[in-house]
Amino acid sequence: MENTNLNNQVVNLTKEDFVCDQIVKWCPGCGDHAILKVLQDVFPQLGRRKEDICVVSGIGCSSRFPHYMNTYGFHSIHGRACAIATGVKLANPNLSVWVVSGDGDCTAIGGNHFIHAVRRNMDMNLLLFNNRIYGMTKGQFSPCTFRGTVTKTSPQGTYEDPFNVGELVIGAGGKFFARGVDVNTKELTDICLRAKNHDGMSVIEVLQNCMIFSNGVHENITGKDVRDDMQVKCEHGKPLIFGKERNKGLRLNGTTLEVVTIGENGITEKDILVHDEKEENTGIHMMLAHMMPPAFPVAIGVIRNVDAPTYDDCLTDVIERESAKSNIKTVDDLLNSGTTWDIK
Amino acid sequence: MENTNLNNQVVNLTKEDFVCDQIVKWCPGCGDHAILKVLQDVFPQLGRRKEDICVVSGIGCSSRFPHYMNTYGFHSIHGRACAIATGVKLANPNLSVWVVSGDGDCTAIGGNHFIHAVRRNMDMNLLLFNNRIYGMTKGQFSPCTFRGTVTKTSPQGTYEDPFNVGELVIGAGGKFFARGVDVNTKELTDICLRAKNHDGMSVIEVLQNCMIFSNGVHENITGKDVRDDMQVKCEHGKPLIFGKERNKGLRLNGTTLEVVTIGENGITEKDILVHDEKEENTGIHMMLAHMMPPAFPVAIGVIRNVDAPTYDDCLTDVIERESAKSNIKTVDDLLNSGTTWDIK
Amino acid sequence: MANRSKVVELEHVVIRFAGDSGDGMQLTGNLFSDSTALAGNDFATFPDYPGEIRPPQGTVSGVSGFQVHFGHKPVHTTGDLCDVLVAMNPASIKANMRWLKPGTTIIFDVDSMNDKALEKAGYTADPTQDDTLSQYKVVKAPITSMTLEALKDFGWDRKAMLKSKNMFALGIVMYLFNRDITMLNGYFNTKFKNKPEIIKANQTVVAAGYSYADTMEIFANTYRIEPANLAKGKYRDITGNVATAWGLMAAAERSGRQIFCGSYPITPATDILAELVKYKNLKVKAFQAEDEIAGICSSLGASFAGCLAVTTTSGPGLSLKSEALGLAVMTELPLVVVDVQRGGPSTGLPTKSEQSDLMQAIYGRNGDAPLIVLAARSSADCFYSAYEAAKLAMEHMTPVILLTEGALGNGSEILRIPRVADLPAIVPPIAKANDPDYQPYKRDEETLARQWALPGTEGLRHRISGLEKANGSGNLSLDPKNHQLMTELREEKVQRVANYIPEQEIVGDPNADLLVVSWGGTYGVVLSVVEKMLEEGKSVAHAHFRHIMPLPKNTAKVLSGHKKILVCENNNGQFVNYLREKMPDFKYEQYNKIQGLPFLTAELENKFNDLLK
Amino acid sequence: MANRSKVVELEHVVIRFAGDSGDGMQLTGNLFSDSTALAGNDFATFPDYPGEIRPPQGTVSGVSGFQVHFGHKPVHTTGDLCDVLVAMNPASIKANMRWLKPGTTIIFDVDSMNDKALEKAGYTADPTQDDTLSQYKVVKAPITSMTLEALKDFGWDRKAMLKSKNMFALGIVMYLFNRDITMLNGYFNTKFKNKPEIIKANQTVVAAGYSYADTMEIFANTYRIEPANLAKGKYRDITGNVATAWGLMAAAERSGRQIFCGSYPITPATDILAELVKYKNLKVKAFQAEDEIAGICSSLGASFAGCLAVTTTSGPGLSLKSEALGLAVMTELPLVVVDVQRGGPSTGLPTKSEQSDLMQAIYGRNGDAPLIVLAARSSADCFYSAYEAAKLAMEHMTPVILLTEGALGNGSEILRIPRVADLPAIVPPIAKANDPDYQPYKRDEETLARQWALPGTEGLRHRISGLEKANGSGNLSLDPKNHQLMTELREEKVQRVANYIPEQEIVGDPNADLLVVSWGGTYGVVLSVVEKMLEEGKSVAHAHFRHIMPLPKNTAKVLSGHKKILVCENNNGQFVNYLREKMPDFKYEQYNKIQGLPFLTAELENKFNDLLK
Ligand SMILES: Cc1ncc(C[n+]2csc(CCOP(=O)(O)OP(=O)(O)O)c2C)c(N)n1
Ligand SMILES: Cc1ncc(C[n+]2csc(CCOP(=O)(O)OP(=O)(O)O)c2C)c(N)n1
Ligand code: SF4
Ligand code: SF4
Ligand SMILES: [Mg+2]
Ligand SMILES: [Mg+2]
Repeated sequence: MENTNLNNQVVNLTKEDFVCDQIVKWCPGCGDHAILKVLQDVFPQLGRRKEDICVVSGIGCSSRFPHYMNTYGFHSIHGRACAIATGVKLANPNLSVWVVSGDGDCTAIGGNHFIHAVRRNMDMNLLLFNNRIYGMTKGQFSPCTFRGTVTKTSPQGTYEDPFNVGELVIGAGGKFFARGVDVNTKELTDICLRAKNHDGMSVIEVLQNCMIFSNGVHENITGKDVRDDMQVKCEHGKPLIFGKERNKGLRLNGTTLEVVTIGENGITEKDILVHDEKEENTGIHMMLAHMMPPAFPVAIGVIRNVDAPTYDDCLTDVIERESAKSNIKTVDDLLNSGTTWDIK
Repeated sequence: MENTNLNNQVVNLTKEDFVCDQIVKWCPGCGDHAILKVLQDVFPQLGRRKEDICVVSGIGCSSRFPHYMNTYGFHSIHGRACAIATGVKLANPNLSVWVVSGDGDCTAIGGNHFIHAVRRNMDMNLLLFNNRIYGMTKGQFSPCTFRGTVTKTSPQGTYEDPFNVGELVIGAGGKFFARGVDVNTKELTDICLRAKNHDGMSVIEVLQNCMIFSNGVHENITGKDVRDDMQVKCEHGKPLIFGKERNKGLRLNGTTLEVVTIGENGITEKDILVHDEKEENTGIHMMLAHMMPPAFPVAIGVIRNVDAPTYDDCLTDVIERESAKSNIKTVDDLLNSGTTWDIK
Repeated sequence: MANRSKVVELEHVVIRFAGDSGDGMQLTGNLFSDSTALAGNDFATFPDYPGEIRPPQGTVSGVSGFQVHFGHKPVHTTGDLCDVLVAMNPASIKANMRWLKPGTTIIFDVDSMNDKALEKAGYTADPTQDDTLSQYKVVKAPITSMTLEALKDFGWDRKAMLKSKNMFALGIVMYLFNRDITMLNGYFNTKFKNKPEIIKANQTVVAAGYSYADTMEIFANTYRIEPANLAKGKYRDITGNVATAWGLMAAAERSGRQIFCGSYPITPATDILAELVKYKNLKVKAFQAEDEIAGICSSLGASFAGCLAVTTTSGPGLSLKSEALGLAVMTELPLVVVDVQRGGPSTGLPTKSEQSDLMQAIYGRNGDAPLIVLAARSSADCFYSAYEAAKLAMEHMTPVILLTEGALGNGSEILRIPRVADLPAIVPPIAKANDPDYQPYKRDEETLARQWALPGTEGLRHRISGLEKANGSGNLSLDPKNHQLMTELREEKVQRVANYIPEQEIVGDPNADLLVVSWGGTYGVVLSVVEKMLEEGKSVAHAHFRHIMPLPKNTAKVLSGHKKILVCENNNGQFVNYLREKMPDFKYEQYNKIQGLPFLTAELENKFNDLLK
Repeated sequence: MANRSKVVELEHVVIRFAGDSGDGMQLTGNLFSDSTALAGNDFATFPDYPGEIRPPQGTVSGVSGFQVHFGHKPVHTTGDLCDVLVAMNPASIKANMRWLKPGTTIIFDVDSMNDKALEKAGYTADPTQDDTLSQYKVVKAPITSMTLEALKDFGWDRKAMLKSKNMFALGIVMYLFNRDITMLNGYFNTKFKNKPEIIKANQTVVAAGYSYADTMEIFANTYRIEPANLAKGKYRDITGNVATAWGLMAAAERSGRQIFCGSYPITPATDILAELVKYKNLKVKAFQAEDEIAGICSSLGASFAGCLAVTTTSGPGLSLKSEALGLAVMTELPLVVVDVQRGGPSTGLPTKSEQSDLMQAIYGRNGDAPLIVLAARSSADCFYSAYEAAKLAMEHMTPVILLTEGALGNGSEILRIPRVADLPAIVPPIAKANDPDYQPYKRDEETLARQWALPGTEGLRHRISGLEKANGSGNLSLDPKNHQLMTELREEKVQRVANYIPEQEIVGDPNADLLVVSWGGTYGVVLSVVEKMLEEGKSVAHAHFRHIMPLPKNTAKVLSGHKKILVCENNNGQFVNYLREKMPDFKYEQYNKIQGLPFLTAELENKFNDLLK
């Protein structure tokens, strides 16, 4: 949908077109800067006028995002980005709607709107900046903080397991889920473009580093020495192979996944699970989304990408169908319909 | 936890102990009546005094439940049962806390508290009466209503897919999920007792019939002629066999489940997937929860039952640990700690 | 069919049809009001459902009622005490004792009387035998048996035949009010199209009831209510909730904006959503959200994107919308919030009507967050109030809360059908593409409204937020002076709406000794009483407020010159407190009824007369 | 070390430490207040953080400040205009111009001055060279270079050494106020335990600063502030948010109830939660919920289960809690809601202080839903206000909203440490096991409170809900009269709290021409001005309200007998409107500052004098 332009004008934009005049106020070194650059790279590739893009966010460091994008933007209230964006999109389905949210904004206070937007398959693209902390309020744990983490509100360490965003999305009926890393800008750009091409709700979890309050929280995944062994890139139709030597892979053993080494115990590339992002059944995508170090690498890239009708298209269709078949064309018609009588 | 009694008294109660003096106001024929009977059967088997049980609900037909149980009860506001119950349980971990909620109460307005109670693994038992409709407000579609259903607020049929409660729970990190049918009271009783024995959050989805606004919505599962073919009973350690002739079964074929017939194409009982409710990995439980007619039977019974620390136990533990090791025993100690000075 | 009893002329009549939930009283009431329309009377109706979905049969809590108030004179209320009660079983009598007055005619199905029925109704003895009903005229009609008799040739089973009992009762009532029963045929023909047998049966039973009343001479006399002196035009019957939905749709059409309504079901507001979802044919976008917060937030998003945005709810839902309402105030976007008030606080009395969300509407947000508050005064007026709410929201770029009430929403009245083109024009301040002077918070000099720059429009890209921003540019601003300025501007913008609304009207002598003040759904009953007392030459006047925030410009003048001001409300004194605050130069007395029930004319009259002493 | 300049006695002093976010100004300020404590002065402090987490270095938005107001006389405020400003870079001067007054001493690190720094600060020219600062005494000290010099033998790298710049500045200030620098040793020893080198370095640099000031004779004179005449006892410095947490904990201990706090982080209230979570050792149950609604709902559940239940938030969070607050009113359960107010509406100015949630606290719920509203007046007073809020909630079985403000929460004051046993007893009406007369809604005759029957207790099983219920039995009830009764009882219960709170105090002549009214955090500044004017013999008095709903019984008396009543607030006039409503017999004037900043003494004084003319 989003690659057609309303007036069929040629749209030739560059990164600079999307840079805003506002001073970017994130901490130096914050992962958000990298993601901002990515979106400023992605937006010219949407094939849409700047006016046809709307960025919606809640509250949080991440949610400052709209102020820095030279499009229409709505920086709203904490947790409500998905609900507001739903209204924007339904009001004007021609807009390309991008939601930016933090792990707190999206999975704490905003959890309900998030799972419902996912369930309804609203045609929007959501970037969830997961720094596993409340950054803006200065470092309290979030629903994505790992068990045992000491934060301002968990001096003895947290005693609750975090959400796995991917599992939550798939559990809510999500059709598109991808995971990227703030500093892997090339990869993240690709993911965003894949999201744009997906009709329906696309959720991209970005592992984002908060320099100040959760610095290094993704280090066991993104660190230079570990990243090859701790990330497996999901590419549709390709075997899930990873590792510095590209000799490790994922195999489905009965009902569970396991990490195997190619060349050991008679394992060959053929034994490795081939990624199928189009698989309707949720089981295998859940398993992929679930993986965490140290036992497993983290799945990066598009994990799930399944087609389904979007809510906004359905609404448009019903409206067209109903308007075509009804005799009531105006409110005057309506007022005069049914039982009426005249007084003379 | 819940089978010990605080004062080690012998607790010998019967169904009648839990019947309240209030007139039951559900419609004649409503599935809620059957579930009420089930719980009045289950509660005497908890091994707890009536005083140690608390039933918490939100708003809806189903949420009238606490008024009909002769225990402590809190009939609260729409969608907040899980949040209120969390406070009740944390305040007094000795209580056996039962939450009763409707599909609207729990997955529409209450969705956020629901997924968070599940994630935290609060030691509570939740019964979600799923009639796939807002009963109390006279028949609007809920997040569990099937696509295309005509209701008061969907005269042209709904155009959104419902949540699958099991998938939502598992996606949120749920450790115990079971599914039962209102009228299968024996089975439901067993499920409730299993839930009671599970430490942590147990979610029981009860397929409940609303006589008035969604009558027959579960008919393709519970109908006399179809139920054997459309329900597969999940029993830990047993093969997932079903069907009137008990000759159908579920087989895992690569990454997906399939229905096979024992005796056809060389299939024997050995090929049938054996149910493992203790499997930590979420994939297979998702697939089981996901199944829907006509292609699949619906999984009934305890689908997932995995051990994990409960939030309330963890809190109790930290409190004990911290109080044991600290010198500050009173607020006076605290007031006088740190930097203080005397004025003479 | 002509009617042979003595005919008495009446000015107006209140009739209540009451029976068990399954007895079809809503249908009967609707049919009767249809014939009332054809008779040219003014009328208003009110359904009185039980709280439960299917309450126990035969009990008091299972009684379903439908009241029709009709008259030759303008009808301002759905009526209080009944002139006629149709009671299909003993429980229906018990449940409605509160609505009887000496002399009320009770048409009672004697066949329904038996020990079990009495017990279920909570009677220890037959009330028609002891002196329970001695003050009333009880007409005992064998409705059940006569219905069976009338249908005996249809070959139906008993259960099917009993479904027509209500038609027999209707026939009796048609006779009582000298109505031609053929008036009902139109309705039968539409409702039971393609079911000729049913039409036939209904007609048969109505006729049987009519003849029974006639032949048995059960009434000493019958009544005629002359046609009302209504303005010429085409009329319809409309409930407040439907009128609200249609008023909003009319405003959307007139302003050229699509309508978007994000709502979550809640009694008694659900019907507005249920009405709006029907009109996909008119491009109405109605979105049933996951909760009230998503309801208002999706609407605010839609407002940003250029829709006439609406969210509908009742008290508890309004509470949940508080935070997002603040965002609407801050982003200065148009938004109509309809609150169909019910009994509070908390879940309260969800099926009862009340006026107790006023203070929450005015003040229920963090910070200084002013917005427009309006209140509809009757079911039909919901149409115009909703229209005005939408007009003010869009033209002044601000959220508006429209207060209606359960009784208005569920009740119905006749509406003289307007032409949308005749309604006041609505001209939202939509920013022009590529306007070089566009600034998100630049304001209109007169209204102080900012412009509405719709996403998609070239050259108007901008970002809004709930943070404080600089007047004009709209950039985020921590500047202390700017915050004071913006706080004052937000207040002033709402206050200036007083320049765009009508002056406050007063009925009666502007210097009457007693000024009675009301707002919202108490309009009709207060006005009736005041009118009556004016006819009696009492020094009383009535000021009914539709515009609450801001108050009309001449409010102080209207309040001046009276010995006493009495504020009547169905709450614990909210408007009176608000007046004390905004119009501190006057002394107010208050009269508050908080019973989930409307004022009775008699109680008001007593109160007013007391104060005049 | 003794100090050789001429010593001048002062009554009180306001000093502000300002530097870049990384410059350690908060630490410096804290150290200075510690020494102020040892010097026996009364004092109050206020941190002034930048809005961003890590704002751009060297810019105005990156300036972090810490203000200390100390004196020989009682200190009521954190001070307005500064006597001394320590400025570690040009941006610190620019950012704080608003707080200077003619004659302010600016101690400035001249080494920080260079073109880049000027540009970042937004200066086009060196402000110490042109007449920008001509009204002030600028002391140019080479702080950076002298620090490096002092630490040269430590073998540290430059960056490490520069971290001690603030200690050099502190040394200068210690000299200026004739403080013995050994006073700081205690703090160094605790803070840097096991790091002797750091202690040594800090001591060295402080001493260097001190000697520099002494040797270079940079001040014409130095100051001494005599110890304050404080009541005997043990004291500590406490922020309002910590005091709130501790006050609640004290109430829990005194009442024998465990404390449960379900909250969601929000600026500026988060620190109360962050404080409570520390005290697992004291069995505090603090639960970080998924949102504000879960925060209050979990607390209400905990209240039902027998805890002293608390939820803490700021404006937007209070909005979200509206619906559940109604449930608390309806279930008549004790609950303390702390609202640390910030600039509104909506997200507003989250890091600024305001008093604009008052009306929402009083009225922000559907239905007639009265509850108790209290407001703390200073940081230390948060302890007592929180204690009283908890006492009233439990003893009267009702929710209580305690309003504090960002400035109180983050600011600190000295607290004379009370003994918990000396605080008023708290005796909640807990129902007795197996009480045959127990009824869920049976009420105490005096307070009208119902009893608290704790789950687990034998013989008291009962069910509560948000629906209306029969007085006494608590069974669900649709009875009209009962609803009126319960509505009135809920109101009356809150009104009767007036019998359990102190009478309203008045400072100054009870018949003064001008009565100044305030509430909340404006207490100190208003009182200071009134006290000053009283000394000047002006006819002025001050009534500061802690109890807002209900008002103290003698409120009308306090308001009587004045020519004018002026209500001063940091909002657009909320308390004044509330007074107009509740105390309609008086005329009120109002003075409102809505700038995210406290009143200045001078502006109040002008206003008061104007009104006295
Ligand atoms: C209703 C409401 N509750 C709480 C807050 C305070 N608050 C602002 S941002 C935030 C959390 C931000 O965390 P996240 O969404 O993860 O974003 P990040 O700052 O980490 O990017 C909170 C709790 C608020 N602004 N509004
Ligand atoms: C805040 C709020 N919003 C809406 C409602 C109206 N409401 C009451 S029950 C209900 C839905 C009930 O559906 P469900 O939870 O599925 O229960 P059921 O009646 O089907 O058992 C709704 C929307 C309410 N009471 N409060
Ligand atoms: S606090 Fe963390 S998330 Fe926020 S801007 Fe700074 S580094 Fe980024
Ligand atoms: S409406 Fe439906 S769910 Fe509610 S009581 Fe009746 S049958 Fe049961
Ligand atoms: Mg975060
Ligand atoms: Mg339901």
